[in-house]
Amino acid sequence: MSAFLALLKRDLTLAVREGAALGTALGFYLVVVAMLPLGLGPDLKLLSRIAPGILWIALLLAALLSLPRLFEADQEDGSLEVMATAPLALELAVVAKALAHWISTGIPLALAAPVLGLMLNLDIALTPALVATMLAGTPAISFLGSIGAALTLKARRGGLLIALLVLPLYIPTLIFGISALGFAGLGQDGFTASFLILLAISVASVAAAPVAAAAALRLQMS
Amino acid sequence: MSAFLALLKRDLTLAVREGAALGTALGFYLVVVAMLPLGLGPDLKLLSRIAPGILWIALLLAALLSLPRLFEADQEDGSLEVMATAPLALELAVVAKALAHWISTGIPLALAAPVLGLMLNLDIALTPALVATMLAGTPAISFLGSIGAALTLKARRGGLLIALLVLPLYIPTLIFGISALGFAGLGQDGFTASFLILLAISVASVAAAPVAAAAALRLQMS
Amino acid sequence: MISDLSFTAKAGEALLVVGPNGAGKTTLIRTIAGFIAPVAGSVSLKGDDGDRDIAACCHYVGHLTGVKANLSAAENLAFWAAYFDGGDGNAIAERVDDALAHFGLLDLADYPAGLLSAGQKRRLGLARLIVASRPIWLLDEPTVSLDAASTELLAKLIQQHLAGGGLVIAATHLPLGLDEPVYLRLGARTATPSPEARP
Amino acid sequence: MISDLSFTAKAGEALLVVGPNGAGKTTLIRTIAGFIAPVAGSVSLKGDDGDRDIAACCHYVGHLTGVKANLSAAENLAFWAAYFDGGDGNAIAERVDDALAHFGLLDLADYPAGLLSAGQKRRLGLARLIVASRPIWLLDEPTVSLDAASTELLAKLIQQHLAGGGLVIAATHLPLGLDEPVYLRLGARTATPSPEARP
Amino acid sequence: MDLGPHAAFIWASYGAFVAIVGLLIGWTLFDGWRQANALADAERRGLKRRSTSAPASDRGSA
Amino acid sequence: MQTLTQRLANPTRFMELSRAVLPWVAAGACLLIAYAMYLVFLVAPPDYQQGETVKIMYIHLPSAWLAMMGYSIVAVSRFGLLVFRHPLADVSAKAAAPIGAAFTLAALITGSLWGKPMWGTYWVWDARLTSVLILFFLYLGLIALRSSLDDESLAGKLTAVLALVGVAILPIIKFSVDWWNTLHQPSTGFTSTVDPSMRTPLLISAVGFTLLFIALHLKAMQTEIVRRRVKAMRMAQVERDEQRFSAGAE
Ligand code: HEM
Ligand SMILES: Nc1ncnc2c1ncn2[C@@H]1O[C@H](COP(=O)(O)OP(=O)(O)OP(=O)(O)O)[C@@H](O)[C@H]1O
Ligand SMILES: Nc1ncnc2c1ncn2[C@@H]1O[C@H](COP(=O)(O)OP(=O)(O)OP(=O)(O)O)[C@@H](O)[C@H]1O
Ligand SMILES: [Mg+2]
Ligand SMILES: [Mg+2]
Repeated sequence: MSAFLALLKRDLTLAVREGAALGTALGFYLVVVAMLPLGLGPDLKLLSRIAPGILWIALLLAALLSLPRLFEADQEDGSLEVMATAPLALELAVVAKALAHWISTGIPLALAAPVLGLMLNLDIALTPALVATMLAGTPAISFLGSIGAALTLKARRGGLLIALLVLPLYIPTLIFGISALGFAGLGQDGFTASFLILLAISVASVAAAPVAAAAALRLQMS
Repeated sequence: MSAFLALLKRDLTLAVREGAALGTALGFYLVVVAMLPLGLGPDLKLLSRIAPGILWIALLLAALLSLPRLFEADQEDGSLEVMATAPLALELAVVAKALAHWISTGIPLALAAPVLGLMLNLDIALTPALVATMLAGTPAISFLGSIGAALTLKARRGGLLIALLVLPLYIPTLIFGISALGFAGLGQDGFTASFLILLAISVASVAAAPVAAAAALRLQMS
Repeated sequence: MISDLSFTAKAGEALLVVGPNGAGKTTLIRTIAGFIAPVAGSVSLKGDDGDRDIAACCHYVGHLTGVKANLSAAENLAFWAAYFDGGDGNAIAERVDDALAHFGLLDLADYPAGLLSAGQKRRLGLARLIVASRPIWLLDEPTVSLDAASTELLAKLIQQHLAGGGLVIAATHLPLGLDEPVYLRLGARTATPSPEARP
Repeated sequence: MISDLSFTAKAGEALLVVGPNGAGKTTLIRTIAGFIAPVAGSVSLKGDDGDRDIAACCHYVGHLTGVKANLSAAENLAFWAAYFDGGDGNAIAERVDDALAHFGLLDLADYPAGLLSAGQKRRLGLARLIVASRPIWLLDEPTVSLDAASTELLAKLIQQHLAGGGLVIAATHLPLGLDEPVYLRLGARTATPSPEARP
Repeated sequence: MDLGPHAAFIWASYGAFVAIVGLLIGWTLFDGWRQANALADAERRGLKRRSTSAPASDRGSA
Repeated sequence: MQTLTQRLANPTRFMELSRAVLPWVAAGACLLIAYAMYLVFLVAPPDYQQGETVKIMYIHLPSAWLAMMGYSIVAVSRFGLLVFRHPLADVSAKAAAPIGAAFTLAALITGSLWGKPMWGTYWVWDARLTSVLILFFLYLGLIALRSSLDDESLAGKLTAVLALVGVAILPIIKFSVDWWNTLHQPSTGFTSTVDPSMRTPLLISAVGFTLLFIALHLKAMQTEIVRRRVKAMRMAQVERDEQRFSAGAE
């Protein structure tokens, strides 16, 4: 087994055994989505209109708040330093870890979205489009987020700070994710274009973010 | 100077000197409020309609995410244990600390709300009502939040877990805060009633939360 | 856990708790301070005016210093003075100056405590014993990271406190220059600590 | 900071870095491992096939064990084996078993590592040296929290490694039972560490 | 000066601009002044220390 | 022989030079800004389309330009820190961030106050406005990250990584109006085609505020250098005190 796969497998195993992390993220997603109708009143038309936006933003927040632990655990027990002396480039290690975060948090959150959509009276016909855009967009969330997680490894106030650093980077994903759903809802054919842009953003962040994150990690080891 | 005032003054001094904490919370508030219109599309009517809800929910999140540090700093440097052996009851110490949190975070966030309201095209005439309800409601946020902060003092994943524990407790505040604004917006006279309920919730949490938080702190010292 | 332990300490007396690592010295002192509820048994304080709550008239100095990096050394002490005993600003400032002087920190009074060295921070933490007067001092390894000079200062302080009728219970390996300390020896635990116990 | 230091270590040689606390032993080893960029000077490795990147052919064992509480002892080692050297499952399982056996952890192979005691965790961390073979070992106080028997196991391992032509650079106070170790003595710093320096 | 129907917006934007830039300038000057004071204080202490090179603490009771 | 940059990179040398230059820059800024305001309010004509609201342009445009210039300074300094390890580069970047953030805020506020009469709303979510807002967030992030780390040199390097990640925003702001169809004025080479009666005050105002930016930046850099010196001296004092104290006991 290659080093990359070994790390991916280890992080996924840990995510399964420490299931609480995913549970907390899903719980947070649920609570935030549930609060909005409370805040906005039970106007079903209004709710279904803003549902895509709300599902996306709550998903961003839930994924975001699970990011601080991405490198922290490995730093606390010393694994991170050992990894830095291994043949696998730290950049690739970051890719493996961010990928594991996507699989263990991004995908479950994306799959939970349609269920929560029901609470917001989201058109059921939109479900495939919703899940597809979220699956295409969440890699960007995990990978861009890895930059924030790496930068704030030694900072106090982890959670809030990561959010402030990373949310601006999420804005393109958010905009195209929601616009894709908007097109899908109106039956217009802009959907494919938006969806492809979303994919492109994800691919670009998979390529670029690990470099920045690995640089930040290295700086903090010295 | 009484012990209570001494603690209040110390926490406020620290909040001023470590101004970054407030800055981060305000920045997060701004970012989250700015993201919602991005997500919902630039329909100004829609925005101004849901603005109160958005301002409230984003404020809840911003205040919430600044809570993990409430007792953490005092625990890390040992102050918390020393306080527990001082004449001032730990309950009152919690009151002083939560009060300091309200003054240093709750009030600035409440005052920032009308400015952010402009971005959401909120009716300017609503500003006094907005600020008044938020000032009346934010004590509940700080005090109920202190329970979450105390409970998660030794847990990893502080941010997400606190949010999950405390957000449900915030729901009454949220509902009455927004309904007060709804009445104010329509010029109906339900405003006073909602506002008074909001005040009552705050008073009740100021009275009850410190007992729970202090108990949680004591348990974690042994 | 510690069991079968019973002792009395009188005013003016220093009780030095000694024993190997893991013997339960820290546990004992934290129990007296009231952080840990004893599984069986009790801690009681007999005063002239009936029994009093022990935690409310003791100073506890543990492994951490309780010093805020963003307050100046004087502000740190002034806070604890006000927090423990109250009093008006002038009286507090005087007590703070005394305490800083005793530990040789007067020159650094206005510096942020975060700038101080580990030893100076530790001394600042100990200066709390002076700014507010309490009859009972519970000290857990108070000499850790203190150099010889500071240890001497602390010993002098403890002697003064004892002479004034105070009571000191300290976990320490040094005799602290006391005339006739009472030793309380805790034995080593037979079993090794369970792996979960974080030191 | 350390300055004016120059040394060469040859294959088959053990270099023991000694010196008082704060002398810079940890700093030196971390510099060799590539974590800290030297302010001036360089670390170079001369191989048969030209110069190679030193960090890529060394094992670094620091103060932390790199052990995951929620993986079993065997899983922990299997991960590091695959991470360092790859190879198919059977070969890895064999190497893991060897390593566990050497450190007497075979019975605990399937226990979650979180349940092990501090010393056992430490041994598990050291077993990493066996599961993947690298010519250079950088050890920072490897004997901390090891009992006599385990220290001996480690010493034996180091001797084998040296006999096989490996190179060991270790910060330690014990001679590790080596025949003729080369000592590198670092002096104490004259100035006390700056207050910002967190150990 | 007649600024037309939208005078309020012009004044408001100039007002906001002056406020922001004014605060920025004020803060920059204040911070400079504060640090200069701190430097003067630190230098004074340094001088005093060098002149009175007494071995023992002058005020500490060691 | 030292190169010019090496000489400038020496903090003491920088202090001397900047002390000599700063008054002139500040005076130039004051004069040009005063002259520009005179032209704007007493000479320049109203626009035939926008009427008097075009007066907002004379502060909106310089703010917008300086917002971007500020970020460029931060990014270039940060790059200099990572690659050349100039200590002054860190000082420069740290000093520039709050100034850039202030001008970004000014651009946002003057822009939205212009938007209300021109577009009928304070804010629309179009590409240009949104990208400037993101720039503001980036500034906030830089400042927040910087201030949450105690270790000064680590903070400098980490902010460098963030600043370089964020550089992509500059071309987006610049070209957003060309790439996407938006409400905001496209960049039609406005500054060269417009009537001189409006161009002259705009240029003078832009140069004046740029000088102001430079003056503030120099002053903030000086302050930062002094702050570091104070910290070093205090740490030395702490150390001396510690040694004196231990010596006094023997
Ligand atoms: C909050 C709202 C606004 C923001 C953030 C904003 C931002 C900017 C920025 C960054 C530039 C510089 C672009 C460059 O140098 O290429 C610019 C230029 C400009 N803005 Fe705005 N703007 C806003 C609102 C407005 C409004 C309401 C108007 C007038 C209707 C306006 C008119 C202009 C003009 C005429 C230019 C010069 C374009 C050129 O270079 O040809 N802006 N704005
Ligand atoms: N939270 C805990 N749960 C279970 N056991 C604990 C806990 N905390 C401490 N112990 C165990 O209780 C015993 C007493 O520990 P204590 O810290 O009191 O020892 P000590 O005498 O202070 O040792 P040292 O000299 O190392 O400070 C130890 O064996 C320790 O492992
Ligand atoms: N990040 C840092 N910044 C500045 N100084 C540091 C830093 N880390 C360590 N130091 C200082 O460098 C010196 C060398 O420290 P190092 O940890 O290498 O010592 P050591 O020989 O390993 O000591 P020990 O025996 O206690 O492990 C110490 O004085 C320490 O305070
Ligand atoms: Mg102990
Ligand atoms: Mg060391």
